[in-house]
Amino acid sequence: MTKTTDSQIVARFEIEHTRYLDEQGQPCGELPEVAGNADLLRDAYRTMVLTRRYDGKALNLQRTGQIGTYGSSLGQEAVGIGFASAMTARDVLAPTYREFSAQLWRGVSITELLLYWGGDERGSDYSGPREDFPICVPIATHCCHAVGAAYAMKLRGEERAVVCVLGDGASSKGDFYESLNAAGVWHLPVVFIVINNQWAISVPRKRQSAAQTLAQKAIAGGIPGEQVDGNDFLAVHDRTAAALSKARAGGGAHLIEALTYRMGDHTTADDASRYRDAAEVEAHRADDPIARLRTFLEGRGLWDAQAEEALLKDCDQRIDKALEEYLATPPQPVEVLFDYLYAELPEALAEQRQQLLRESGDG
Amino acid sequence: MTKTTDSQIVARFEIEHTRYLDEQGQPCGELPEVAGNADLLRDAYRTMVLTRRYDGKALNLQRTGQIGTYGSSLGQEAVGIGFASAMTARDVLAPTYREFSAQLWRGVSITELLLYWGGDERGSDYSGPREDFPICVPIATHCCHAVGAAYAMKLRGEERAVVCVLGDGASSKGDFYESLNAAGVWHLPVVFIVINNQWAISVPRKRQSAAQTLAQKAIAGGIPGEQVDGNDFLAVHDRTAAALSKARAGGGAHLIEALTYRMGDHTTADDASRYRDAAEVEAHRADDPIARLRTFLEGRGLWDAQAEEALLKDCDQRIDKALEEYLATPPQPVEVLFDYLYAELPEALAEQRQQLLRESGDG
Amino acid sequence: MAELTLVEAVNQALAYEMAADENVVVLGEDVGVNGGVFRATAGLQERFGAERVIDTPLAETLIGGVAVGMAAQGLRPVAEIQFMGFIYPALDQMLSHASRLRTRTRGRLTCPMVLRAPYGGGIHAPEHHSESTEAIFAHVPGLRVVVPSSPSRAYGLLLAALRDPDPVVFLEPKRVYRLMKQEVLDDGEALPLDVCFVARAGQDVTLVSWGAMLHETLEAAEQLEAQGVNAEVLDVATLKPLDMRTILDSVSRTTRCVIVHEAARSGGLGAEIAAGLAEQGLMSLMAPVQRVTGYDTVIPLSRLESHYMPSVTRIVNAVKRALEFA
Amino acid sequence: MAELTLVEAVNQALAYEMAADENVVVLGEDVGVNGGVFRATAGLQERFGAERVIDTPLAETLIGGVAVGMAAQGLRPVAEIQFMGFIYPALDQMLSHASRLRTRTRGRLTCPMVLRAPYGGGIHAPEHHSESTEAIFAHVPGLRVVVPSSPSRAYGLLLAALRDPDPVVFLEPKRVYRLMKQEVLDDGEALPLDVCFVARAGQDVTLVSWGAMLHETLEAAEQLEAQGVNAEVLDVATLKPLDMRTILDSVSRTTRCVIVHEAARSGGLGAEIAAGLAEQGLMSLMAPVQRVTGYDTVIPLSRLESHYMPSVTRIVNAVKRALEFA
Ligand SMILES: Cc1ncc(C[n+]2csc(CCOP(=O)(O)OP(=O)(O)O)c2C)c(N)n1
Ligand SMILES: Cc1ncc(C[n+]2csc(CCOP(=O)(O)OP(=O)(O)O)c2C)c(N)n1
Ligand SMILES: [Mg+2]
Ligand SMILES: [Mg+2]
Repeated sequence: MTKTTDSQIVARFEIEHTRYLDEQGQPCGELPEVAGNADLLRDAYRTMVLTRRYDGKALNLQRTGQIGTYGSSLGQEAVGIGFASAMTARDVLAPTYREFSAQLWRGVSITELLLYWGGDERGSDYSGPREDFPICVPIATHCCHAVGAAYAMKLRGEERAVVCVLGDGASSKGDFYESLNAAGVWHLPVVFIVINNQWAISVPRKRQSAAQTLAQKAIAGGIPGEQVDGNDFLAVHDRTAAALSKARAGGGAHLIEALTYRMGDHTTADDASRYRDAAEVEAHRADDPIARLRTFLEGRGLWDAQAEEALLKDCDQRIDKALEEYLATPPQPVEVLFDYLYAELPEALAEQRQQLLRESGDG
Repeated sequence: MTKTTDSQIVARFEIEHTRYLDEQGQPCGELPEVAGNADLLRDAYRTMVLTRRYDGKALNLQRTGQIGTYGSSLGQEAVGIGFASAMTARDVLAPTYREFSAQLWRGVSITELLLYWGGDERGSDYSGPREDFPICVPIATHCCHAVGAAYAMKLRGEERAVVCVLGDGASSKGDFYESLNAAGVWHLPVVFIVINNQWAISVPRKRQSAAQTLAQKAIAGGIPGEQVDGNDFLAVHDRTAAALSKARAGGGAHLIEALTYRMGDHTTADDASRYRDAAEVEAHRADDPIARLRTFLEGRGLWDAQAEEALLKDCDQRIDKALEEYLATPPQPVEVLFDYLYAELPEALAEQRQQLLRESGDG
Repeated sequence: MAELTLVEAVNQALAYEMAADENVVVLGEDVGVNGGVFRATAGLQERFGAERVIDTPLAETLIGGVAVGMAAQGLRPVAEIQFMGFIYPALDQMLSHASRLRTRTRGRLTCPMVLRAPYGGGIHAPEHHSESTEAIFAHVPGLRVVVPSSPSRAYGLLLAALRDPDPVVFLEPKRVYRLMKQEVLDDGEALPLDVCFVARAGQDVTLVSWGAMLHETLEAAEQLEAQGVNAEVLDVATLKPLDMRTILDSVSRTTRCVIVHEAARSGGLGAEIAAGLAEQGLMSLMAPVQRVTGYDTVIPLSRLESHYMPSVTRIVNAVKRALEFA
Repeated sequence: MAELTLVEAVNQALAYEMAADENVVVLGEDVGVNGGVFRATAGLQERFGAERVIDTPLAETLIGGVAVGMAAQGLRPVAEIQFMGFIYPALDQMLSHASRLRTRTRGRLTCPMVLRAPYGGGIHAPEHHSESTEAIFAHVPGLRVVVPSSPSRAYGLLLAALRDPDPVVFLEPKRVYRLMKQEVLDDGEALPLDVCFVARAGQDVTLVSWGAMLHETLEAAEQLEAQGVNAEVLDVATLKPLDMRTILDSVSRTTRCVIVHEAARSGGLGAEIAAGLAEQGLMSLMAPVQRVTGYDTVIPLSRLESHYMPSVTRIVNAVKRALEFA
């Protein structure tokens, strides 16, 4: 494929990758502003640890049949807490099923998470972030919601933004692309975080797309895209904060690909040993986002073994309390099937509702 | 949005634009091989002119109620003939509604085109290119078909490729992106031609996407993308030929954005004066793809007024003959509604078919 | 009071509600400067601005999903799909999200959106431009599906849809867009949703239809009247939830029922109506229910289209068979 | 002869046909090394190679559309959608293309593809994993919709689907995937499409069902037998085109009919069956038709799921009502 003549370059693009802390938690250059915010760093660390403790607990609860199918976020904690801590309460999150770290940070309660994964819709009636979207299971469909919500914010002249989180697998779906394109052309306050954890169930990143990076998907939508080390809390936070400030200030949409690794099975219904090498997983074990941040905090005198001990105790107490609350939650009345279907139950359904009440006794 | 530290560029991309003949039909540099192929150039020119004559005729037929809604390709003839002439008979075309130039080149008859636009399914039973896809009306859905067909070719080890043609509007649709991505990851022999005629009905190019070029959509799929001057037959042909040779030889997918202009209304159901300036259209009138090629041919002594006169006469004769054939085509029997629904009519439908035969008399 | 076509009535309802409620926004392909390919949104962008009357990129999944996101954030989006044949990419959003947002979040988030689309055949349109797949949407719990049959119904029902706190799929019979004119007072009065309208009172047989086919059905009723048959004609109007009560009441008086729709027969909404009769009206039925519908075939291109569409004669003949049954 | 579960029978049919016809290819998310999230394609990639057992990117529109393109080029693609709740993006391809390619081109191009998906509730799955929207596909002219209810039906019907020259949507009741084992001879013998099977002969009442619900229905029939009621149970198997003839024959003998499905009631396939009875079987019906179905609600998360699903008791009660009707 050689070319003979008159051609010119009409567009050029670059994808940047950012990290501030290396695998050992050592600064690899000048640090961002957030590195100086001790309170935030400690809070972030605490929620990352809480996430991981909760995660382990949830896996156990699934094994003992107390909740349903469950997907761990082991190894991805820095991404969720990184971007969530860059959001304001008035920003809106559009999450998928693996972002409970971010949900916890934003005030979704552990009890609510357990209710949801335990098969109870009340788990999506968040007492905390009332305007956040519920967990989106049909992959990438929520990208369009994020765009719509961001449109509403822009229309009303609000200084808010939407964060839409999705996976490497999700980045192959048309909904994602249509959303990127619309976010670009409408110049909306929305930031897409693509959590590239290298696997979409059994499909490895390289069989998901021939694109060298997932950040470059943004180019198709005419918006900036960049990569961050997703196991570096500082990098995720800093780049998201920058993207969000820009977005809230009318600077338009942005995409961040966060490189991380799914340490666990896809969900409890999955057995990753069928399709991936234990060695690959082991190789990633050394690069732990929580350990990285802890080393950094300890180096700055912001954390120590005592603090850790107290934290673990506190986490476990919170989790146990939430579990109790979860288990003590009285069942929903069966007619609730009808009661949130429409604002008011249409007359045509009144009889079915009666029938349900009659027959749920028969069951 | 300033960045502080440790970042590196992990990917770079460029979009190239190619043209060989300027608006005046003058070479603007070294010419490609096809410029030396007098027979091909003359054939291409002839089919471009035939397309335009047919186009004018079809508009008239629509006005007099002899065919239905119709979309002209005025001003885009170099794109269709450019890429079609780079295809072999064994390649497969997946066209939309505005690619009759390419269809004519590939052997779809004028009668067939008239039948289709006149509301008769037999118009899609091409006597010529038996494996080409029929015209695809639901925008961008055919991109997936092109990928599937290319997969089949690759699986069977055939040296063939698929050309999938779509518009600037279509480039916003998820189907297109999912197809690009799959074509990339499966390394398939498929070339996407995005005909950027600047308008998708009333939506101008810049409100379709914030992407600086449509060629860069390819980057999201990890395949090469480039731009050509779509009014330069030499550029379209040359770049498509290169992409197709590469594809047939196992080099994978490619995207070409052809820049041109939709001179007419979107279709006969449209009135473009409602949404675009006459001045804009006028400004494009000077840059006519047919005139450009003719000037070039004349300059090389390959064409003259006499040849033109003969050609026009020949075109009109062919069109008139096709029109006669079209008008003389006997109607389909009503039961044809059922006869191509399944390979064999399921028993469950036998009675409905009978009913149709009974009732179509009642009318 | 102006004489309006159905498409003008749609336009008037949109304009009324956009003026009354600043949360109403209109989005879709070509809805802006162009005013929609059928002119349903003509003049709206001029009057309410490009921020509230939004040309979208060519992407129907997006259109459905963006509307869901807007609605969750308190806007009242009215999304247009250019033709029903292109609505399917938006189905996922309507089924998986719009219809469920309230249920899933126990009322925390809601989805007050309208998805409008011109639908149906009979205008000799190109391939894929004549779809009537209302039954697909009518199967989805949590949705409303509404079909107007005349300018005044379009005005009143669309206003009701725009004010409804839940998602509505509003299907406009494009063959009727300019078929007739009616005086439509621009008074902002909505018509009730969830009820069938009696389009013509009668006692010998109940004809049930909606949208464009209501006109063939009414004409059939006229022809039958001349032959001494007094038909009641019901305009279903809200296809989901279905007001089976009104249909059953009518059939309990007339004892015979013919259902008319242009969608393919199997699994069309006519099936649900006939099923309702078989379940709850069996004892009043003196003759088999009949469906006069499109065939279970792909709707053909224009040349054969008229053979596919239910005709007045087909309806009249079906009624005669119903009446002759003993 | 091996004792197989339903999902193993699916696997066996796929393996048989892939060995017999090199044009058969399998594609979908995680169908390769992983063998599908339910193991329906386990071992196929090892045996037939990654070129014929294809992991796709996560994109359901693509999966549907790629299969159409492959089929048009002479392959026989078997596309898997991981769960029916994610099938909607592929509907456009099935409705606008797969079902019409033959009609549109007057037979020049055809679409011999199978779209497989696990479907239905009852396994306490996460949100969006329990869908039964077979009626949507059963409304589409030109498609076949097939649902097996047991391992042997799965083997025979899937082979038939794989060999069918037209597109088939093959919905596998995932609650039955491992519910039972049957001896299934790997003899490549297909079962007939387009016909209902008599799952149990009887004379007092006709019960009509398919897929997972057939098992509740059969159990209800057992219970009824103990109470002196002899029920005939039909397994619809091919939902489109619908073998109304067999259902009518049965009801003409039993005079009573109860239809059981887990999909939402309104516009479910039960409506079409009831409509067929109201049209063609009215005079044999001695009692109103009854539908025992999911409610017209969103299928709830696991905690309330059992209240949504038709139970044996609900079926038995419905049959009693049908029998008591006089
Ligand atoms: C539209 C759709 N298709 C398929 C699925 C089934 N599914 C659930 S998660 C998943 C993989 C997602 O991978 P990725 O986006 O990388 O997210 P991750 O699980 O790695 O966090 C699939 C295929 C789904 N939920 N939605
Ligand atoms: C999925 C879908 N949505 C909408 C339409 C209606 N429609 C037909 S052509 C068109 C614009 C297409 O623009 P473009 O892709 O640029 O092609 P062009 O008409 O310029 O050749 C639209 C919106 C359609 N055919 N299919
Ligand atoms: Mg992933
Ligand atoms: Mg265009």
